[in-house]
Amino acid sequence: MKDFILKRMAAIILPFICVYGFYVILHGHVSPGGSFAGGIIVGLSLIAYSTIYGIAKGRAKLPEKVLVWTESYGTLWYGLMGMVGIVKGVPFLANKLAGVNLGNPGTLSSGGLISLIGFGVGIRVASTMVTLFFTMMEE
Amino acid sequence: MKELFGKLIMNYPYFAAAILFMIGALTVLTRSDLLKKLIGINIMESAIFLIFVAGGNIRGGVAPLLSKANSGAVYVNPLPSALMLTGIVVSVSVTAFALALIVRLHRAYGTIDLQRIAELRSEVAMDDSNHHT
Amino acid sequence: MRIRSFLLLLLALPVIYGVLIAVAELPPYGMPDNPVHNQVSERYISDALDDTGVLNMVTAIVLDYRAYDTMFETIVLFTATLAVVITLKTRKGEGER
Amino acid sequence: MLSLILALSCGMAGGLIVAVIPQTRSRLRNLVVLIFTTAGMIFTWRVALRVFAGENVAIAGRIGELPWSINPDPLGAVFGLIAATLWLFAAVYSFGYMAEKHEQRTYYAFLLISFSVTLGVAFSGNLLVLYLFYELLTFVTYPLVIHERSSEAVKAGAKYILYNLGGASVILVAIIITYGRAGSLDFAGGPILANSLQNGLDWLLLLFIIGFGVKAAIMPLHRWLPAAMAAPTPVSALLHAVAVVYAGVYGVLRVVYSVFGHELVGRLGFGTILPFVAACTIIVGVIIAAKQDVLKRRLAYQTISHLSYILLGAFTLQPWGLAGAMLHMISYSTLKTTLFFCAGIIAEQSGATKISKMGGVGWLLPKTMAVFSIAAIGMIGILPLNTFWGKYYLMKGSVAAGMWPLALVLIVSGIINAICFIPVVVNAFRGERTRINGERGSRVTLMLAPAILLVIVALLMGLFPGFVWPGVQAVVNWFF
Amino acid sequence: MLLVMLPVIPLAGALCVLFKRGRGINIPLLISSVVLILGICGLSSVFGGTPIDHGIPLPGPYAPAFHADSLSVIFVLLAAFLWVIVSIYTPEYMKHEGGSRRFEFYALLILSAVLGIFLAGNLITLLFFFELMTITSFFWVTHRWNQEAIKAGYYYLFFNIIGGLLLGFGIVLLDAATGVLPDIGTGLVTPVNATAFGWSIMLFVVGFGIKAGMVPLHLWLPHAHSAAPAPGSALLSGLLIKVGAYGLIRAGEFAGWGRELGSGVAWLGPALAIIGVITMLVGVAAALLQGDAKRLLAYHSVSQMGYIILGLGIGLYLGSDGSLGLVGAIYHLVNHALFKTALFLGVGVIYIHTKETNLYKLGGLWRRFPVTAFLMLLAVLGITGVPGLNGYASKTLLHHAVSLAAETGTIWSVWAERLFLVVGVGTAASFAKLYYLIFLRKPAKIGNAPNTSSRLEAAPKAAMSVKLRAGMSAARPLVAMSVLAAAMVGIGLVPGLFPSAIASPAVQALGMENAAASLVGLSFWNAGDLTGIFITLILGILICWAGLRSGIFHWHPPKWLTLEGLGMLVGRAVSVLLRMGEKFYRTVIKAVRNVLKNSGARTYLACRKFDQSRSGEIFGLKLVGVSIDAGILFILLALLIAGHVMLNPGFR
Amino acid sequence: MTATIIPDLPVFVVIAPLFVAFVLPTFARRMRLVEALVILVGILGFLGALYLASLVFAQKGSPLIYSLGGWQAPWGIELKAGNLGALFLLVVTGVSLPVSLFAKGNLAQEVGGKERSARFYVLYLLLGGALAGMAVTNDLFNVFVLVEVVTLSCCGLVSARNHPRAAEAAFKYLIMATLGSTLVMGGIGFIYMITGHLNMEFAARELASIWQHSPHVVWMALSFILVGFGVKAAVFPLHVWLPDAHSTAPSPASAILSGLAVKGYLICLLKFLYNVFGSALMQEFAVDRILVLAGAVAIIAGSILALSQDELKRRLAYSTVAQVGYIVLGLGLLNRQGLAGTLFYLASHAVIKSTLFLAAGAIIAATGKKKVSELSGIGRKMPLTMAAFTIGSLGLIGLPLFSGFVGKWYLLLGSIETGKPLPTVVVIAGSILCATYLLPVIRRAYFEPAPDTTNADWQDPQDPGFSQKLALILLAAIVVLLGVVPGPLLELAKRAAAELLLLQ
Repeated sequence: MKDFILKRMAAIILPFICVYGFYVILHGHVSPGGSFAGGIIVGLSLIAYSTIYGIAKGRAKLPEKVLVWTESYGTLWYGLMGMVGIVKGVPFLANKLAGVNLGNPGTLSSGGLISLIGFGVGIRVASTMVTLFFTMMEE
Repeated sequence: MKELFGKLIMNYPYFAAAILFMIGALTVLTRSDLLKKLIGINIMESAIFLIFVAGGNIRGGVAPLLSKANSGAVYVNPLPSALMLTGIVVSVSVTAFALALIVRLHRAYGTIDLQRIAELRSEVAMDDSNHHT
Repeated sequence: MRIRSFLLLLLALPVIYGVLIAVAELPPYGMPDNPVHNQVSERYISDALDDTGVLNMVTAIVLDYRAYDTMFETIVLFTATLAVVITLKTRKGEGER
Repeated sequence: MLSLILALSCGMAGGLIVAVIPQTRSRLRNLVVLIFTTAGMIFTWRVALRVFAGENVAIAGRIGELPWSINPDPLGAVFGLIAATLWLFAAVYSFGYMAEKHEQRTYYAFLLISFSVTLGVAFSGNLLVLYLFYELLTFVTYPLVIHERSSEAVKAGAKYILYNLGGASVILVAIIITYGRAGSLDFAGGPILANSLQNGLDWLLLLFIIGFGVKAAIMPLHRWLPAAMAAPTPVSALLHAVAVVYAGVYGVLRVVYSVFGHELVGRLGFGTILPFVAACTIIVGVIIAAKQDVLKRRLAYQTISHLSYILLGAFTLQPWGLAGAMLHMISYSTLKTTLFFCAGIIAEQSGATKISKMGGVGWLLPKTMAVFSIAAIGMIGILPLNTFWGKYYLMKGSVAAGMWPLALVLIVSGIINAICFIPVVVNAFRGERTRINGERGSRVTLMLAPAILLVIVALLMGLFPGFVWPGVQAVVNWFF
Repeated sequence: MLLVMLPVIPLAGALCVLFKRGRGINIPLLISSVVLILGICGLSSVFGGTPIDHGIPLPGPYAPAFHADSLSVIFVLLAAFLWVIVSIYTPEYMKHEGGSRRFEFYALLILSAVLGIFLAGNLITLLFFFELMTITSFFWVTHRWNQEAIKAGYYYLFFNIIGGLLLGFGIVLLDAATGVLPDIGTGLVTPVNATAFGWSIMLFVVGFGIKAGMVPLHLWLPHAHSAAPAPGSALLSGLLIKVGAYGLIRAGEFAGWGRELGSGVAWLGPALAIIGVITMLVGVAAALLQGDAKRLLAYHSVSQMGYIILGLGIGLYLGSDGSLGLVGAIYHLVNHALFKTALFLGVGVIYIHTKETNLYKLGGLWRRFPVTAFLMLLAVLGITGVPGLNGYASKTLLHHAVSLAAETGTIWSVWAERLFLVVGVGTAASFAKLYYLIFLRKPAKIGNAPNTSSRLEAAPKAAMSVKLRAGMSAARPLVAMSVLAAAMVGIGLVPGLFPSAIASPAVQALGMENAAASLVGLSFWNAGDLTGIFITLILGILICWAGLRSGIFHWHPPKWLTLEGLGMLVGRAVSVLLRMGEKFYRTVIKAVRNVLKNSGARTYLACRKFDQSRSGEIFGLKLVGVSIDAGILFILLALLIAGHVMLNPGFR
Repeated sequence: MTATIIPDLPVFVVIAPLFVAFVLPTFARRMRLVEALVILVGILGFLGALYLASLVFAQKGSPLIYSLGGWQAPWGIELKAGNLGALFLLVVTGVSLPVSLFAKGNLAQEVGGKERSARFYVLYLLLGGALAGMAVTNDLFNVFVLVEVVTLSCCGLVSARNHPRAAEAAFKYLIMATLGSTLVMGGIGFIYMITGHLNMEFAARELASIWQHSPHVVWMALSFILVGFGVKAAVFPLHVWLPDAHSTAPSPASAILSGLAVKGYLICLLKFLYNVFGSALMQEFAVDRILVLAGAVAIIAGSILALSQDELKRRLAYSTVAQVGYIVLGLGLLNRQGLAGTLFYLASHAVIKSTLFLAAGAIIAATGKKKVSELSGIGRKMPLTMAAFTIGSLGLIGLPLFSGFVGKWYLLLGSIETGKPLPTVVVIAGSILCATYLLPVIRRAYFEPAPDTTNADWQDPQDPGFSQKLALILLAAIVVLLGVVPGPLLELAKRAAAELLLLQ
């Protein structure tokens, strides 16, 4: 991948794609889309980066350890959010019942734990995508 | 019979899903390329997604997203969509894993054609016993 | 060959017939009085905002009402990742066993 | 209670001890075997005597909701006594026979373990325990059957396992049906099914008989027995002429008298057919036996025939018939074991296993052949030997049951038995006298002594049947 | 106590023989003498009418019991007497035959068994000794241990084992018929179940009949008696077959001597009588055709047992009037024992020196064996029933009984009387033949004899050259025979003594109250009987002459005509049947096995094929591995759906 | 702390292994810690399951209901720890603990490398958690998701062995299982479309009244689910993936796959059939007869196939096919005894098959011999391993005093109660066939002389290490224990059966 134009274009576009992905993740609860879609967009932006600039560079940006950690603790994050309910003495994965402030509907901070969970899931999906890509490409 | 066709036409998404399902099934059955098999399975899953999602639909309903534009409108059932979101992710996971296995098989046999693999394997089977230590 | 495909067709016919009957028997497409539009979906539509504080009902369901499913969904992803890794990541020198 | 537990555990404990004695320490092993067999026998006698005295010796419990109980009644005590006593003889015989043979450790370990299991069958107090030990018996005797490790033995073992497992499975079904019908499986307290509805009981009886009939070698189900003769001779003598097959017979007796009760069986359609099935086995078995050339096979088929004597007695549903069955059970076991012992000596000392090759063996092994011929006469069932008494009461029972043709069957069978064995004896003394004496050495002595002793016991029992009469009477009184 | 001791003493003797070293005292002679003396001293009191009983109280189902009444004492004394005689004779004979210790051992065992039988107090004890006798006497029969002897031994053993088994069954039936097994000597039995009782008596008749050589159960007898060594034959013929007769008398006792027979057993008298006549006839006819001295004698044993059975039958048939028959039977039994023993011993003497018993190879021996010839003559005359010898007396009694029966007018009894005479003629003829061929005719022309072989040809020559040995030992056989002859003559001269003094008390004890009375008016020396006997003798000699001339004595009846042949035919038929059965069985087993194997193999193959099929075709495309598996899945799904649609078209 | 945990126990049992699984990859190289955590969570899970079972046992009748997120039944997902759930939880935790103990021994050697074995453990824990989830879930779609987790982790476990064969087997497994789960999803879709509910109880309530209006849809749903779970649980003609997968997987994986994964699917099938459709509907649609037939065919064919295999693990794998037949047959008996027997049999088979696979794994690891015909004399060399194998075999054959017997007893009671001869005959024939394919192994191991030890090909094998021995001993002990004291577990099974059949 030594195409100069491609690299330059990517350098311009990819950050925006990435940011868009984060936007979709973060606004999953107020607009169409959601953490999965957003996470995949983020992941794709990273995959595109690696494709264009070479795997090694991509790897350098995202070392395996980071990926493993994101994945593991991203998944654990979900569980931990679920535990909030238990800590509060209500069932697992409780949101409203757990007494979390649901906030003002339509705003970014609304939905209590939902947005937090969604963020974690999004990150996780993104890292999964990248991991899958790297794993398959490295063979 | 006429009644049947009438109902079928009325339920055209389901009908389409059934056809999609069969296409997927035939693909799985008749293609010896592993990737194509995988695609066949995805088609089949899509058929099921279609049934689900179509089942939740209401003619003239709007997407289940609360907004001022939609006030007073009939929302379609959000549950199937939510379920299918999960289903799609599952499908993606399976596909990913299957792809990985295909890669692995390609590495081992140099082909992803099932028929070739079978032929290769029958050759391998001859000296299989001393393969393991 | 011909005969076999003919036989297959013969086998396929009742199946197709059966599938068609079943499909025809499904609740009519897009009708608001279908069984799926019962108190369950009604509550999702009407109370989601109160219950979860989000506008996107699908997200409400995915991440709150049925968050447990979604947790397992992420686990599926997690599993798939691990499976892929375990399938493909082999150190050199560790011979195939 | 303590005796009971000790009797049951002696074999098991001995077997385990033998299993850890090194392969080369054969003297020590023999000593252990002797001690535990003797101890087992003594405890069995103690149990049996207390049972005959009318005491209740029982242990019971539950597995889940299924009850189990070990509760010897006179029938079980008689069977236990037969087994325990003969075990000692067979063990001593084995010391001679197995000397210089391979895999002695396995052999003795399983011999002792199967001792326990056989006693378990005998002392079982309900169908479940009976089934348990019955099934176990198949497994623990399997190593003995394949002891030779030849392909023939392995095949025989497979046959053995298949037939016996099949039988046991059928029994299991029958037991379950019984349980479903009666809700109880205990032998104590009268026949289990006495108050059950009569419909379908015919088939239940048939199931039971088929199941136990496999071990008792009723005719179409007998084919494992001749095959199992691939085992070493003491095993054939003890297990396939006595312990294992008696387990089957014992099971049938249990079914007829403890599960159904003689009155109920008498009312069933199959109940009246069964004696004739047994009669067919008696005749056909002995006819086939007469055609065999290999001595052990001849003995095996003859075993098949004689087991049906016992069954016949049981199926007459008469006190006398039962008494005959018990007497035959006791007396036949002594003589058949002797015959097998002799066959073993002949095979070991002269190498002849086929009857046609036994010309002149009598000159080589005069004492053996003398013992053999006395036992052979016993097989016919005439007087100086104890088998007469069994036959006599069997005839009495069948006449009392109004089935005199069965008595004729016994007579015909006696004649064919004579045809089976007398030529063997006569042939053995054909040909030139040899100067060699094949009965020298401690090994032969160890083999010959049990045979001679058993024959003496048989003769004494023939002269004074009062020996065993209390036991027989106790059994009869228990069921009638 | 004596009753127990009598059988036990010979057993002890047998043990002595077993451990005897070298040639010492003649233990059998000693033992049998002791038995005889003890018997005479201790048991003669029973003739007074009070039987002796001795039971051994054992727990359990079986307590041995002993019983001696006058009948059994007759037999016991007879047995002991004969044993003494034969024991005198044996050592000399056995010197030539070999195996003397063996013979003596079994002789004592048999003596014990025989005494036991006669003294048995219940049927089980009787059976016990009966079987013991069967087994032990087998060793007599097979003493020579050659092909022929073993064959004879088989015949003997199998027939007698069957007899024993049938007796056992008879006992069982008797038990069933009466409820409590009656002891011996208790007399008439009143059965609860008449049918069973009848069958049990029938079985007794068959069982003892086999022992007694009753036609058609006699087949073993000629073989066995001719194969045994001479002293053995003598006792087998002289005494052991009498055990059968004894048993029949005891069976008759249960049925009821001197009474109208009960419903179950009314057939017994006529049946026995008819069988007796047939036995007489068959025996004598067969004897006439024999070329071997011992076989001839053996067949005569059959024939003479026929007399005895006839007497018993008539005794039973006539009820209270039948005492003549019974007395005659017992009388004849004793007499037959005497002369048949003498005859066998005589033939034995000849055999010792010539090694030959074929009549046609002997001849003119009276010169070499004058004493033997004389003693044999006495015995021959005795058996043919010449007045002045014992045979005449008993036959006369029997003849009277038969005539008495004939007066009832039933066809069988009339024919019995006629045939009685015919048999007498036949007896005379056959013994004329025997005596003529052995002693009187010119020394044998070799080559005249039928069935000659080179070995046998040489034998007589060598035998002739044997010199009569001098010394005491050689004289012992003659002493033995002389004693017998003396007894015969004695009885012949005082024919009335035995019936009135000994037989009639015995018979009375059995239930024939008027036995003594019926003998009162009887005269043995009446003209009718005497002329009859002479006519018989003359006819017999004529027939003998005619037979020897015409060679009819060499006639061998076709196989199917003889009983033995018939038996063989039946045996062959049975064996063919068995073989067919076996074939059928094998076929069935094979078929079952094949079906199982095939179906098992099919299933197995189908399963394996299903499992291993990794390629197939659909729509022209080759399917491999996963495709096939998926195909199965879809086909199954399709089948489920299609099946449902088919089965429930209008479900709702 | 306990006060808060107890009401949440049903969910804790599920998520505890999952949580551990999430964090394991981050310290994949520290094997000791990984193993310790796995075993710890195994013990905790087992204790939790025990406690839960005791709670359920004490409560008699009313199950523990747990509404996730506080959303009541028709809206949210509901966990229901009833008798059935408690039973299966016990089985899952009880079997997976010894298996993980066993895995500790030579897993790295078997899968090749520490990291790989850490990942193996992750998959293992995920599988365990998902199976536990299956035990308690009461929601249709949740079942689907769990099934997917199980499927993926199973395939992952199979492909953990680094061998093209394993990849191939995993691929086949994956394709077949995905087809199956697609069908299952379709079936769930049909049910959802005609009932509008995803909660099992609500769906069942709706279905009871609505099925007559759309019987064909119900039938479609039924057949989709039957075939879908059929292929996952390897019911006979659909078993084709199983022998490859189970015989090529690393031994602990084989054990857990044969012992538990298949059972999880069967439990799901059971829940669908009894909790959603209900026994009345099953009878109406002749599902019971189909099940009995399928079970019968599976028993016979599976046994025959097992008989024909020479490779030990393949033989055991086919034996699983046959044993699944028993359970499927039992599901079709539709009576209390039969169902209780089936459930108990399921439990006992889980234990027994794990024992057998582990023993086989130990033998293969020690000797490198995979074939039955090569195992002569191994009983003398590895006494404990073979003893465990023997106990397992006898249990599988159904000898009294071993757990298999109790299951078979009730299964037979049930089949006799149906009054039809087929199930009885087949169950009996199956156990005889079982003897014919397992006993030769034992005979060879004990009663045939070992080949010459000087032969370089045959390194003197020994019993495995302590933890593996402990695992084998534990499992064998459970086999015997369940045979001798089946009491509580049997009682649970009986109550579960009554509950499923709506009896009191």
